[in-house]
Amino acid sequence: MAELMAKSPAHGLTPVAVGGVTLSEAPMRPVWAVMPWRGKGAALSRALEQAHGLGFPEPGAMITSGQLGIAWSGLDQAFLMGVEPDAALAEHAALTDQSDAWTQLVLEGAAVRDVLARWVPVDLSPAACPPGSARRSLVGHMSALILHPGGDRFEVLVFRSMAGTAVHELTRAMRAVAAREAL
Amino acid sequence: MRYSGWQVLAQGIMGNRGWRPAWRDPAPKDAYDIVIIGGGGHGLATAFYLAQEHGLTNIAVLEKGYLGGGNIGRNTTIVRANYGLPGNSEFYSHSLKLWEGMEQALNYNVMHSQRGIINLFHSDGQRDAYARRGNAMINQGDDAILLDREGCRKLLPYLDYEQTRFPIYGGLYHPRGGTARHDAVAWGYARAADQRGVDLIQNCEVTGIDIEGGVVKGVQTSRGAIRAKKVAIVVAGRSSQVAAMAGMRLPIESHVLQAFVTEGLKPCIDHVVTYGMGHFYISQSDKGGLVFGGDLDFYPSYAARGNLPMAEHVVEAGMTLMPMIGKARMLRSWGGIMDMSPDGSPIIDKTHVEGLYLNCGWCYGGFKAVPGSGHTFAHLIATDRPHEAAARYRLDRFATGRGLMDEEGTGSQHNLH
Amino acid sequence: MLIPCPLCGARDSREFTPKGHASYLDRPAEDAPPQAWNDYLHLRENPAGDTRELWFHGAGCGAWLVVERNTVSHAVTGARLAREVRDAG
Amino acid sequence: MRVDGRGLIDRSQPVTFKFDGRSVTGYKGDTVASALLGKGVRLMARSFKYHRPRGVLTAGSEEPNALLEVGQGAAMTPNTRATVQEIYSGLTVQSQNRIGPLDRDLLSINDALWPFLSAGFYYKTFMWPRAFWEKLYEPVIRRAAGLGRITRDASPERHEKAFAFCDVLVIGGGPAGLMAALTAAKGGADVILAEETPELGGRLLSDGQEIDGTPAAYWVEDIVKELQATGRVRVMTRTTVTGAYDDGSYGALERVARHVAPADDLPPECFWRIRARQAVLAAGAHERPIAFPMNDRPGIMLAGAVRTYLNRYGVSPGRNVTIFATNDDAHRTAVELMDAGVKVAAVIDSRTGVTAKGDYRLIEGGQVIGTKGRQGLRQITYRAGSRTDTLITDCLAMSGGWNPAVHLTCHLGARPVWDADAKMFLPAPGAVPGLTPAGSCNGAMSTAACLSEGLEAGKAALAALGRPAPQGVSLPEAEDDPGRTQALWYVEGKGRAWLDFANDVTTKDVKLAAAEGYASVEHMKRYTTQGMAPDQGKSSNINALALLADSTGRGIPETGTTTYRPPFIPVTMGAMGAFAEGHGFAPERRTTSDAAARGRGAPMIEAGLWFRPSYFPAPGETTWREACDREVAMVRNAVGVVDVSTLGKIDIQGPDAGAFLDFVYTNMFSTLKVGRARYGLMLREDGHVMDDGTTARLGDHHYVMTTTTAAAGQVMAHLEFVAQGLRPDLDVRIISATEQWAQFSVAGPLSRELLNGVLDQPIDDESFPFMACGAVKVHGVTGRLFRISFSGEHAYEIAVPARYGDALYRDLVARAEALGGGAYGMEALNVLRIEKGFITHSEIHGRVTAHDIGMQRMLSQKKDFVGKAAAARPGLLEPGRERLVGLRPVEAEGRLTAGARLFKEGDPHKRVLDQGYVTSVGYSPTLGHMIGLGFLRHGPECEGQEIVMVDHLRKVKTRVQVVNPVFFDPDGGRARG
Repeated sequence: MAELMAKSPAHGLTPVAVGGVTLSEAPMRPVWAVMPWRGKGAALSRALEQAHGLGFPEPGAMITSGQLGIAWSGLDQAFLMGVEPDAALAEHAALTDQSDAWTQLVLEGAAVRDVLARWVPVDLSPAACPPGSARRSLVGHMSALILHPGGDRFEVLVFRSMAGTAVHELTRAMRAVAAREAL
Repeated sequence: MRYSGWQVLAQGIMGNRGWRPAWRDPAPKDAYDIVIIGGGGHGLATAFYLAQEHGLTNIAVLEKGYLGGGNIGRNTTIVRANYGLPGNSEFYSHSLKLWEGMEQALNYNVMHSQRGIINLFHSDGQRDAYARRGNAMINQGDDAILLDREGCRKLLPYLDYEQTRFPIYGGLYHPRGGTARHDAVAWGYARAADQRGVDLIQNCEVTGIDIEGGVVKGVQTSRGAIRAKKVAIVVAGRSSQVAAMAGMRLPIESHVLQAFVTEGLKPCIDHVVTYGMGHFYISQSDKGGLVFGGDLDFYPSYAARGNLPMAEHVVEAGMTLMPMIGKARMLRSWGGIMDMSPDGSPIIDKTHVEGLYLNCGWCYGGFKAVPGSGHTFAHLIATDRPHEAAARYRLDRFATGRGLMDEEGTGSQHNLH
Repeated sequence: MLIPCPLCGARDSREFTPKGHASYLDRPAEDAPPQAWNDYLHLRENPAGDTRELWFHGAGCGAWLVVERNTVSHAVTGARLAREVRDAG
Repeated sequence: MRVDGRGLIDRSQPVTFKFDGRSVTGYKGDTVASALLGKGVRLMARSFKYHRPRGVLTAGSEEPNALLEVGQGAAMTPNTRATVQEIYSGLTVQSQNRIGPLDRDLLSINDALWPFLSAGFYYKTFMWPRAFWEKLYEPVIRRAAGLGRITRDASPERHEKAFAFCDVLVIGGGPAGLMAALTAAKGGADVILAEETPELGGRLLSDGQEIDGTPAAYWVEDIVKELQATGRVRVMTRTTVTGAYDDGSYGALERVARHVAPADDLPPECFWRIRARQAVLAAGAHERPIAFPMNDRPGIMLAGAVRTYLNRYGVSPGRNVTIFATNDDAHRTAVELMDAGVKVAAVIDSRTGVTAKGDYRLIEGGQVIGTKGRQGLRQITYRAGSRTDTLITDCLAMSGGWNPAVHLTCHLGARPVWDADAKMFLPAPGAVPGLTPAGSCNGAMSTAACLSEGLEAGKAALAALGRPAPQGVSLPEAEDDPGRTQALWYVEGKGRAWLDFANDVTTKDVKLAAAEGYASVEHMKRYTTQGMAPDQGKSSNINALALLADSTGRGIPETGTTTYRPPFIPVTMGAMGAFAEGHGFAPERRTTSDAAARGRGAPMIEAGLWFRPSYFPAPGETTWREACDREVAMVRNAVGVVDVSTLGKIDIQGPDAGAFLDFVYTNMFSTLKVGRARYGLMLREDGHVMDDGTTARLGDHHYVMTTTTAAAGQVMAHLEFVAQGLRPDLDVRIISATEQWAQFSVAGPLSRELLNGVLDQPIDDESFPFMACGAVKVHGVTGRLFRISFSGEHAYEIAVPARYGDALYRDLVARAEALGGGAYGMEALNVLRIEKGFITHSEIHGRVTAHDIGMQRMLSQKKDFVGKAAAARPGLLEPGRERLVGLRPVEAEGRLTAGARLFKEGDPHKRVLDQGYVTSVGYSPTLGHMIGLGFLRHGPECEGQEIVMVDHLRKVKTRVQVVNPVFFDPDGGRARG
């Protein structure tokens, strides 16, 4: 039987490195939307804790544990990342596979906040966006989930179909920031 | 005093000392046959046509600020008759014809410039929708030409035909469309109405409408009570507040629409151009500024100012369509208060109060309607019968669903604009 | 303009779409008389002053909000989840 | 001329640039204006209307006269202030708005015609004959008007935009701004300090003053170090805050690299969106000219500007300077010039009882009443008491006092307040929430007062942030004499006296406006164009409204100001619209099959933000029609493959999912069996059709809805509104799954044969009947299969996780080709669906009802649903409405066009007789003629009739027959079979 080759959304577009900032695509991993049923938030959090060692995150937050993470991604919604959800969760939450729906772009480097400031209308300074933050916002005109695990690293999730635009726009910002630094 | 080239020459030689006021500054009388609330373009035009067409001159126009201080003085000056739906089609056709004789009728140069409007389209589906509209325009007796890409290139060589995000398939060209000098329209109607005996009363705010037994009796104002046999409300963005004085709730929401102008440039845009993939329209004023605008900010507002996101969006649309404008600088931005109706089309109708007439709902398209609105509203006020060109602008069409005119097809409810 | 999203905090209005007066939450019953539906769909107070309106945080958390705002000053004085406004009756 | 020992320019670095083709050498740190003045060049521009020779009036961004074109070719930028543009090696600038050389502009003929070009003259003439306006008058006026040029090419410049956030935004880096920033930062706030010029210091760099006993420039250096030491201050020089918006939002324009030669990747300008919790406005003040007769000659400039040229650039604008002033401040100019060794002819002060501040000739109670010098000032005439005399002078430094730069405080609609004592408009209290004005923009006219107000504003900002005032910020000592100013707005006399230099508005124009009844300040502005030029009247509005007040017998406060609106300085459109040029205007969405489709030579067309293949050209085909016809036949006879991933797919889950769908669709979904799909119709609440599509039930509590590509976003927002706003009682969760799945339609009689080659478990009619759906394994990958058809053929949609999309698409197409089929595109898809009478947004264009498209039976009577009540309005149910029909040409070769109108045979083609219109057309290779869908009054009742289709635009007139919209396989046997 033929085998279907998998392709990541930003296949062939990354990595890009300009002036101390690098843009790469994280390896594909399971991403599942976990959406608690009415009144089941607490129960879900316990079940998540039990099954995966992670609770349900507060709005704007991300919880990580080793290779696993769960990031708040909207009203009554979080993305469980790095693992297929335990079947027991279905009792407490709607589950939808989003593993292929997003490109996960990783920006790293000292000027990473300057690069993102070209496109993102939320404050990503360390004071406003501490390690462990998850922000739903825009990257230019694209809806995005922006994760900040810590340091000078940000993970930007945008829809798969827009991977090309996202890489292009972030690269342009990286170039402009680097050119300014050289001024 | 009649205006003419000779007059300009003669006055110039005599040191320009002989010019007379363009209008009087009368004190309000105790009573009028007709009181028009609102000294904007529509109100002034209504007064003029009542005098001109119906011989009614015992009229006061009450303006809470200065004449022409509302949307007539803050729009992007586009004049056109390129609507596709019955109701709008005949009305704007009628209005454009009045534009074409306006300067002679008013003896005032409003600089009506029929430089042509091109509505660009960017897909087969848009082309077909514009063709439907253009064919309706021709059936109405107006002019329309369907341009292909090469046709556009000839008229608009500065558009980006190669890199722009949504390629230019062509455009619907309306040669009789164009622009006019907006303030001059207000001033021209004001002067001509004044010359015919209409009292134009500035700094006079209406604070109440007197109604007895379902019949209008007059208005209360910041300058005293004024009796009137008929009262007409033509107050655009303030329609809800004034109508509330007569106990009415209107199908109107007031929104802000921004407009923009650049510093003066030598001629570079010779037509009015509209973009089909995001609201953006632009023309160049005779003075040289690029005058442009876009869509509503979408939140209701009486502040006559907007915010950056829509301003940026409008400029962005300009940048992808005609990147040359990136070299110009935005000089000024401002906002107008739009009386948005549910279906995007206006209302010219009687009300439940005898002798009280309503003209509102012009949304973001009231400028080109000024002569048509004044003319047909005057007809309604004078004869108590709707003018045939405005007969579909009924207040009850939302309740009945008959004759909705949702040109954009986005829905005839407020939250879908 | 900033909209104080109860979930995301104060956010630039560019992340939101305003969607008309909050009375749009008060949908009449199926069998309500036509006048009630006309009121609901078309007639508006359209206040020049304080108002309550719907904003959709479409480029954010996806919540529909009821925002208290002044249409003259643009001052925003509060925002709640539309769902909670409904639940509170 | 250059003055030794003065200025902040770097004299060790000469810089050569070109002005009107001539090489000019200045120094690093010079502006074009200072460099030209340094070489004795006074003539830099021509005025807007009269084309009078002009030099600089100011030394800042408010310059009304010296506007230049910078650069050449496609990158040329017009209307650039010579007073702002810094010089660099290789810079090319040229004067503008002239015909011929600058010193012999042919359009200066206008200056001789001035008596006929008075305010608003054009409203009174050019009306006859009517047709001449567009043909003659307007073109002539347009060519004469305007300022600089832009070429019609795109600029190669790539600007940028960015967002910034801070606790305190300090606008202006003069004494008040520096103190405010220092105080706020030392109090623990994160500060952005935005300064328009390249250096912090403001007027401290222009005026020879001392602070704490040291020259002010040294004090500035110390403060800047102190600011940096806090680690909390982001200094943004060359940055002008251009607008105040709601809730602490500000726009700002940074000239990132306008002072250096262009380089790749380096944005020339950046438009900032700054969000500040608090702000301090320390924007300073603009000096006011005096409108005396013939006050516009090159060499006549503001007294404060003369000091700036002297102390900042080491340039004296004249060798023999006269000062004409109404106030003490301008006397400093004389003192400074003399200190620098420049000759001062006299100080003419309009006041009496004034003492000279130095050893210069003081003429008290004097007014300048005339000037001479066509291309540059040579002589002035003044009157003092009863005496009239002349002075030879090449520079007249004038000062009518200072106007606080209140502009930003007015951007939210507040009006400034007139201070009758100080004779200035001041910011209204609380004008912009969170913004505190400080310094001379707030009327503080001494350095000490500016420093003090800055400190206090910094504290106020901290207090508003809930922070205590910091220790260790002390108020420095400085000059504390605000001086006295006499109100002198204009001087009567022979000849024109300019108010608005940029728009050539004179005192006569304002008087004329008042005489003609244009007496409101807004009428005056609009009638005369006062204040509407690129400088927006920064130096002229107050004089003009004072004159209007006098002319109408009102006071200044009753007259009021016009409205100050953003932007404070003109903003480069390329910066405000940065990133949008070319493809940047909107994201591009690409399907997983995009590369494969392009690889097959398919032209891609936009479908919303997506790209989809139009058709797949085969060898030998020369037109799209050939490809389209072949692809249609392929689907009808074998099997075709098309990517349908762009359609919206929405996961709807929950115990109440069925009830939810019943509410958003007109028809029932709670009764749908698991493993089945159903067509659904969705209305807006106004009773018109919003969208349609199939929804499949994957489990008891799990549906997946399909929307059209065009309406996917709208439907998603709508469902969220219903779930959160209208029916929060329902337990349902919604999420878009559009991007998760690559979904392909496999259509045609051989579709099942093809699929059984890729499915791990083969299917048949029994396991997978028409409208069935379910999970499948595709080459071992878990996917979904739906037996639905948009072509009328036996068809499926097969979905796999998007990572496999590219591979599966290539595999499906290859297998289709092996079966005599292949890939098909949008053109064929469109023909196939028209043959079946299936609608798209060409038909459901927003104004149609279910009744109009023949789906009134889908409006369930058993339940409430969105749009039900409004759809029952009588106007939406009238039989005479335009309703969906099929159209076929009476003659087989007859042409149909979408957008054409329909008429009864014999009727004139008038709007009142219009019967409807055509929405979709295509050539049906299956039927051998064109087919179309359209809307016709009374619709289906007219089936069988012959009518006329008229397309004026494409010059097509065709007799057509009204038919059922389903042209092909009307009983649907092929799809079910």
